[in-house]
Amino acid sequence: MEIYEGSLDVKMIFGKWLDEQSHSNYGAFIPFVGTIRDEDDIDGLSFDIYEPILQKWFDGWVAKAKTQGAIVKMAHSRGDVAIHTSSYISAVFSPKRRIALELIDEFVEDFKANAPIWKYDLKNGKRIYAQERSTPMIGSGLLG
Amino acid sequence: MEIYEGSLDVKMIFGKWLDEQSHSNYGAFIPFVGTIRDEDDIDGLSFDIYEPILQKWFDGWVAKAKTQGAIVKMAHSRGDVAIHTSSYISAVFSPKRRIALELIDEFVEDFKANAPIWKYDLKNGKRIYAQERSTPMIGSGLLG
Amino acid sequence: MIQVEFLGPIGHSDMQVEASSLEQLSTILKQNPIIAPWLDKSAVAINDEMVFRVDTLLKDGDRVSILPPVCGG
Amino acid sequence: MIQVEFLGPIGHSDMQVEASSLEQLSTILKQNPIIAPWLDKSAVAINDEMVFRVDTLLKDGDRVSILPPVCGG
Repeated sequence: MEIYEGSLDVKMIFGKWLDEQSHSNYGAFIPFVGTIRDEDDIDGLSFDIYEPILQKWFDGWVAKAKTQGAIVKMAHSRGDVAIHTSSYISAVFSPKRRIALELIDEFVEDFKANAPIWKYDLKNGKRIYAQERSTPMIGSGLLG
Repeated sequence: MEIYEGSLDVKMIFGKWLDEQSHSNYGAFIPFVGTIRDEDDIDGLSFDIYEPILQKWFDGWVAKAKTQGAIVKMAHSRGDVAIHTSSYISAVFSPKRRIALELIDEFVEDFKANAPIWKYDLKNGKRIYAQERSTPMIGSGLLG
Repeated sequence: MIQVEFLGPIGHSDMQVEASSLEQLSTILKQNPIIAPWLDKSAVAINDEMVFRVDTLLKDGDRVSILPPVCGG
Repeated sequence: MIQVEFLGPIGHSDMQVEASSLEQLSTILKQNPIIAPWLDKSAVAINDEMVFRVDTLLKDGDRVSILPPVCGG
């Protein structure tokens, strides 16, 4: 798991992961690259991350992928990220394509729902919590 | 659609596609990279491609993706490709992640079943048709 | 004493609280007008482990994190 | 006259054939011991368009491709 300040250097990260696994004998490699869209007049997005729980969430996925002979990777931005640049990459390497296609889908969806990361719109110099696009984590409401 | 002689330069192709779409406002980019595994004592794989029908197959996918606001890309090797190098990359760019995750899965599976490409094992200096891993295309058996 | 921290957009500094269970902590936090509206939609971790039962006990020195709705990516 | 080409691993050079439908072409190709075993599992294109009906008619100058089982990637 890799956390970077600001926009991700997508080519560098992609190349690094490829090189790391160049002789691991995985037949399928599927990265998912998330890029900030120019919409709603934003200048970009900004992210808070709570790293200790993100690391545990990620470690759970490493263990889950391992049971299928696969590995997962993840990189995410902290702080401000301009439109048309990337804030998120996750990836699956696996021996066979079917497992890779299924894992990347589950991994990305679970990430959106349960990774402890908070998103803010950057607009007119303000940092506005993206409340309506945010999802309560599993088990929310315990103290409500 | 891009056909290359021998192994794909994965980083170059990935970087080129990223650069081409750097301001297209797609929020999700998912490449699928297929790499030759070291198995069954092969030295590599070799591919024949029938390009006119592959191009039509691909054009059909371009049109299908367009109806969902997405685009697809594809690169494949012709001829010999050594183990631990890549012979196939396909990719989807789309505004939103859900469409991208679904399209890459369908696109890759349809490619495996219906792209007019023939695979051979390279083994002890011989080029042996990978008969048992090959799939009859849709509509096969018309003349049988 | 336990420490309570409010993550992401909640915008409240850490609190030191006397509470021996999450139920007690809930009662205390509901009295704070900045924090109360977040409780229905926030998840809870104790010492960085997610917890799912309100009858979970707290011990001196525990650190409780309140995690509001997330949106990574 | 039509031209028939055998793609990928079939390993047979192109043929010139007199046939006015795929049915006729099928009858001719079944007589060739190299080609016959592939017919059950091969798809067919006429002038690079996939076809799905054996009653498809052929006209002079058509080019028929025989596509054996594929495995890209």
